[in-house]
Amino acid sequence: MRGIVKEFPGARALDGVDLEVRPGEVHCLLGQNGAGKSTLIKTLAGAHQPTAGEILIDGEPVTIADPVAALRLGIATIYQELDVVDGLTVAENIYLGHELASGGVTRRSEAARNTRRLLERLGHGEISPYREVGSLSAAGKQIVSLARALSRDARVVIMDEPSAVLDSEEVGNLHRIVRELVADGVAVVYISHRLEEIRQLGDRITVLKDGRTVAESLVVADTPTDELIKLMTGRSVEYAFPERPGVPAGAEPVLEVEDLALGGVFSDVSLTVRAGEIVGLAGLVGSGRSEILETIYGARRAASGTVRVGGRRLRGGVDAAVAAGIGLCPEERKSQGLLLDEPVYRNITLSTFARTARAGLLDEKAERAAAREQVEALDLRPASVDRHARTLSGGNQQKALLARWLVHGCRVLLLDEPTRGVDVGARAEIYTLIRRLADDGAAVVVVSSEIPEVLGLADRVLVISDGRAVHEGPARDIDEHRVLDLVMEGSVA
Amino acid sequence: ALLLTGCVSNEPRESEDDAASGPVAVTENDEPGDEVVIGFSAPAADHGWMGAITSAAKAEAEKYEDVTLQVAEGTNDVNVQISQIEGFIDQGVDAIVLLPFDGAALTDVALEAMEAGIPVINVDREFTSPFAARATVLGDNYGMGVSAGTYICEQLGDNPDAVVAEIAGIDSLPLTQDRSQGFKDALDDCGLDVDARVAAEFTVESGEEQTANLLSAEPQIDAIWNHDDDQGVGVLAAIENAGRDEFFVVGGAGSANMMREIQDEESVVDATVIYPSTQAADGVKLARLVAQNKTVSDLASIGVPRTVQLYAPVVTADNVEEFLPIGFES
Amino acid sequence: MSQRSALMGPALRMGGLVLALVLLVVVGVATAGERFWSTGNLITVLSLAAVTGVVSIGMTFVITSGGIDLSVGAVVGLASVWASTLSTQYAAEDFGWWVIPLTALAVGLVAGLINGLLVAYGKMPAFMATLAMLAAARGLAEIIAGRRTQIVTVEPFFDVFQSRPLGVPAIVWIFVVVAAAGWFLLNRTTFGRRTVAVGGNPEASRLAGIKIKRHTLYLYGLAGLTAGIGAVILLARTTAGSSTHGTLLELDVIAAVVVGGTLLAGGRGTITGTVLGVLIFSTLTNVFVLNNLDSSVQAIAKGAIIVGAVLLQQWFAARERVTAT
Amino acid sequence: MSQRSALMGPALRMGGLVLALVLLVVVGVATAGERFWSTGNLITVLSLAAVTGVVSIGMTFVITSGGIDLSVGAVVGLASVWASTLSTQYAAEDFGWWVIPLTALAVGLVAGLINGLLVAYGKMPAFMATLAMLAAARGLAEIIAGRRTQIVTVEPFFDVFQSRPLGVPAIVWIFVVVAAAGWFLLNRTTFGRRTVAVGGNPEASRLAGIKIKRHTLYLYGLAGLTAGIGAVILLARTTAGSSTHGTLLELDVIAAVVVGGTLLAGGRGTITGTVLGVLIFSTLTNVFVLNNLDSSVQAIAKGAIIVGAVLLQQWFAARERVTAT
Ligand SMILES: Nc1ncnc2c1ncn2[C@@H]1O[C@H](COP(=O)(O)OP(=O)(O)OP(=O)(O)O)[C@@H](O)[C@H]1O
Ligand SMILES: Nc1ncnc2c1ncn2[C@@H]1O[C@H](COP(=O)(O)OP(=O)(O)OP(=O)(O)O)[C@@H](O)[C@H]1O
Ligand SMILES: [Mg+2]
Ligand SMILES: [Mg+2]
Repeated sequence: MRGIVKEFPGARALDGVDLEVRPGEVHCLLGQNGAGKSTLIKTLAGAHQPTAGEILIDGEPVTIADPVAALRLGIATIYQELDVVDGLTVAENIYLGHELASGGVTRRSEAARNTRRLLERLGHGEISPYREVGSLSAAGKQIVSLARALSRDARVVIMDEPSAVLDSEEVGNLHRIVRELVADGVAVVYISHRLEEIRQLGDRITVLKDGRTVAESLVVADTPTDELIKLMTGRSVEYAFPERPGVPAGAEPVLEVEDLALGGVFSDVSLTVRAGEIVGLAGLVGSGRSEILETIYGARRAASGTVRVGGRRLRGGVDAAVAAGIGLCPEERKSQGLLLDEPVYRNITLSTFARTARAGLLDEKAERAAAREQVEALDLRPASVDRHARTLSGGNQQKALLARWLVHGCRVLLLDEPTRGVDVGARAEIYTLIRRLADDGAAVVVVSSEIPEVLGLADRVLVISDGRAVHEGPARDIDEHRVLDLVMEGSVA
Repeated sequence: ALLLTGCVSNEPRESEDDAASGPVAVTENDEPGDEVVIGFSAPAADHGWMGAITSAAKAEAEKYEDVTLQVAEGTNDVNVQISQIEGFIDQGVDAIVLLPFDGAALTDVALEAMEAGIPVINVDREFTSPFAARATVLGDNYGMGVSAGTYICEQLGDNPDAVVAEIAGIDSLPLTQDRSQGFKDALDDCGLDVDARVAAEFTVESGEEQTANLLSAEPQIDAIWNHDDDQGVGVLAAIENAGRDEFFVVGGAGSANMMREIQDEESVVDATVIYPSTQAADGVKLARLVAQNKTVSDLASIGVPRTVQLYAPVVTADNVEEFLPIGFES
Repeated sequence: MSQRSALMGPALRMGGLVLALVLLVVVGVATAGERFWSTGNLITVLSLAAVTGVVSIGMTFVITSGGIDLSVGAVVGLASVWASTLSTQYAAEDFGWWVIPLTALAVGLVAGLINGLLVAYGKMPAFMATLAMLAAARGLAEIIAGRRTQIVTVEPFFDVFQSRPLGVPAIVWIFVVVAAAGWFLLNRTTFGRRTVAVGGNPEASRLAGIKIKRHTLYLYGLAGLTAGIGAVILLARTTAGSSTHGTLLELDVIAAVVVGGTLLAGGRGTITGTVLGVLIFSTLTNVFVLNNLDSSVQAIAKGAIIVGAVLLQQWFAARERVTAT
Repeated sequence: MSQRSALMGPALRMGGLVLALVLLVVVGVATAGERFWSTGNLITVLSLAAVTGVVSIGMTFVITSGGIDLSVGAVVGLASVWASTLSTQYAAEDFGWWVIPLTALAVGLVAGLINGLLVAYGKMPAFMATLAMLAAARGLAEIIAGRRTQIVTVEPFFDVFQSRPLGVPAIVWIFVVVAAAGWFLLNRTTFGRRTVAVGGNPEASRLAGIKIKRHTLYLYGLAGLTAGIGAVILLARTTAGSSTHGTLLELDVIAAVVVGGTLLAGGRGTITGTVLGVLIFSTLTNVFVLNNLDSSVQAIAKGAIIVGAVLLQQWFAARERVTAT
């Protein structure tokens, strides 16, 4: 790809990008949120038409008019947004668009057989080809996307943040598949914000910044991480978790959860979070961590158990929780968090506009001011509060959600995968932010599938396995392997 | 076929309980005979006239202890109405009184009933096959238009530039077309024509809306014929809202309300053309006679006549007292 | 710049509608001249727009929130019948004319709240819940009215609602006031903000602490209330209550709201657009009648105009997006 | 277990509908006994269901894809009129009875394709595009028919469509065949699976290489085609074409499809559910008629039944979800 330019109404997402991918290599694409990675690969996949520039395959210039053309050229893509259809079965999703059919009639048993084989190759033989995809977890859907890309027998496989929704075990699985593909001579374009992944997997790296290529085809082994971060962000970022002073002994418990249970998902969950404390929930995908947060928040009706905030028992739904000072940053930003076609400031003030209003009359000036303050404090880019949330990159959307609860001024903050899909720079900022919040006296609960993140961020860790807490203790007394062991034991037991 | 014009009666009886029943013949025919089950089906009673049709039929059946009237839901869906008749055939009722939403569309199923030995009395909207009904009770839609046109000619005859407006009913019904045709033909006769025409939907609301637009469009009108007294309530409201009174209005169908307007000197309504809402009641009476093998009293011939076409008189201030009792409440 | 586009956006989006309306007016003047462009005729157009207009304001809220209300026409019928029964009229004679409008509003509100309960708490799709209400309200209205047209004889009621302050009929004033109140409610209050939020992303709104069920209940209540106001206007105009009042009104109302630019999927609503949409259809009918057009031709032209207006509006919306850069 | 739930799921989801139908049958037998449970009456119920049923199959596809078609009733009217004009009938006399059904199918198909063009390529909301078609098709039908009912006199046409193979009317067979074909098309072909995909996630479908515009075009064409078949059935039943045929059919059809369990939002459709929905409403009408019920009461009961069926279905769906975990 040479000199690719892509203009959206209102934004120049790509401004002359070069990318060269060779067969049999893992080519990593790095860049901050909004650098244009997804846009670039979408032009390659035929989902977008480039405004300028050319694409060469085997030296021949080609035009990729639509996704079909890309697939025909042997380019298969796993998109960043989950691209599966809930109402179809696993097998139907995998073969969507290239159904196994004779004369329009689907050959179901053959599709099922092939699907089973693909899923086994991915280490998920337990998923039935006939299962409706809507009933799978996010990770399960990601696996279906992966299987779909494999089913295409492509020469180039593009993966846009495939590991974001996976836990460490799944990520291992994914890496194995990528290596197999590469061994077969397939070229893999791999996008991720987890730099350690790039180290383990990548052969060469292209770095994008603000829609331009800033470094092309760096060899992974020769490039230190610090340099990569510098290339991406234009500055150096402290990429380690500094030691945190312990929570003062006398701190009041703010959030007390007792014997909480949700039918069929989790049971007997108890935890106490004191002011200024960060508690992490570690565990595998599907262990029920999101449900725990949502149940505490009142978004799901608990089968039994109590939740107290500041000693007062919480009854009722989400609105009661919000009124009591709890905030939740949900797992799926787009579907659960944002009003994509509303300006940023209205997203930020979504839970506070009624408070700034007088007698039901909105005070948009105050809303804008409050939003602008947070946008500046969090370095949200672009720094306009009137942009629609849809046009923000993932990391910036996450910041907008955090800003919502900062404006609200929460006593308890529940964060579900707060750094999913967020770039290194923003990630570090979000970590700092979470810690600053805790230092200011908030009680924070963090769920993350990246165990190092949980361990580094939290003061105390709960390991969740199959809907039960199998371990609780200070974060510094435990390491990643121990967590994985606990999880395994828990799920066997 | 024998064609009768006028009510099949000669001795008007003081109606004791039901004002809507009007003049009724009392004969030995009213003596109880064999028990008969009569199936009745008519379009949806979505306006006063059609409501009066059904309630008059029910009231008529009530009078006879030997009649059980089985009333199917009123429907404007010919498909449903056909299934109702199929249901009656299946049950084996003794006779069917059918006011079809669309005469042509129900001809086939009526034939089926006749072939199954169930006499069908066709009311108001005529079938397309003479074999589909044992007897037919018809209003006279074309004649209604003629009556209205003739009345307007009489009033305006000397003024060829007079502006005549027409407020029709549901335009997609054949009966509306018949009425308009009759109206046009009668006006032609005296050198007038329809200068403005709107179509309402037999509802008060549409009557008001269409009339408001019409009055706006025509700053000077001499006469208006409104096809239907139900929508007439809205027509009058629109006239009142517009503060206009330079014309006179002729109604249609003959509601009690419109007749009271005729009685009122102040009102713009001068006349209305009767379209009897007792047709189905006549149908029920005939159906009973057919099923019991009797004939209409005062007829020498054997058996109920094939066709009864009802009289469509013009009601004016002169004769309104006489007609008020048979006016239906819209 | 973004400030400017925030101001320009709606203006451009309205461009198509204004253009359509202007075109209609030009056609009206060209074909009917004085008869079209007279005060009397313009007042007729506005009076005819009043019922659809008032009900469309409530519908704008419901559609903005991602819902739909198919029952408004039937509720107008039911409210008009209930407010004109003999006993209501006796009560109005005894206590005052306000008994009649109050009854209509109450009936509309209660019917709307039942819709809201079914949608919000019964989790029924709005299409089905309000379709059920359509059937039920129509049936109930017929039973109450005994299929009769109920003529209102309470003179003081007409003294109020058929009056013409400043030469403009009271019902037109009602439309103006309801539209202004609707604009204010949608654009300047927390209620309006919640409506847009719920329509844009119900789950996100719920997780942000908005009581979406209660809000949905209120929204359908509001739509029912505007149907009640519509019934009052119809009573004033036709001097009668009838179970056939408001037949197929729902389609006209939805057409006006959507042509106006409110998204059927929810998340974006515009009262100005709705008012323009209502005026377009009302003017259209008027121009047709002034030209003595056949009702079948009218129907075809109406179909063509819906297509034209929506396409035009989309063209302007696309331009807006380009201009916003 | 997931195997089992994949099989159990639909069965349970149908549970509410089957239960509703059984309840209706019980009520029918209890109140009308022999008259209800006779072969003749059951055939009446099925014949009545045929038009709604056939059109509902096409509508199931459109709704599954996330669209809606309000024009089907008007298109039925237009197709019935066009297929019964004098010139069509002369042609049928000359060339053969098949000219009539062919004309009806062609008219339906073309009207559907125009809908599809407006929705897919004109990017109009389906609600508006098909509302416009509703008005236009009705108007055109009136003009063609000159507002007269057109009687079909081509005997061979009736020889075919009024025949009763195996004692069951041909139109019932048509319904059965269309339903079976629809089931096969939706569940066993790429066309059907793509329809679900387009409804469930249009963007993902596009990225998977489905030409969603073309597919949408076909879907509305299919709905138009079933409207054409509906017109043929009506012609056979009524022996006449009329511009009033199919009035308000769209509401019955949509109600049947949605009560059957197809999601209005798209992404899930069930032909079995649609057929059950159609049968429920058809049986309902029949039971009402047999019991001599007042039509206003019927309307109220219909509203209540819609609410009941949807709530029941939701209850079963909730149970299914619990069973699936
Ligand atoms: N449809 C669109 N319309 C307007 N702007 C867009 C659109 N899609 C993307 N953009 C803009 O293009 C730029 C690049 O976005 P892109 O999604 O490619 O970033 P990315 O590198 O993939 O970020 P992330 O790491 O968060 O996924 C961003 O500034 C974004 O706001
Ligand atoms: N809507 C639902 N209905 C039924 N079961 C569900 C639903 N959502 C989730 N589950 C089940 O609940 C369990 C836990 O869900 P989930 O995957 O959200 O857990 P998690 O630990 O938060 O994982 P993740 O890291 O993916 O968020 C899984 O078994 C999942 O299948
Ligand atoms: Mg991206
Ligand atoms: Mg989770």
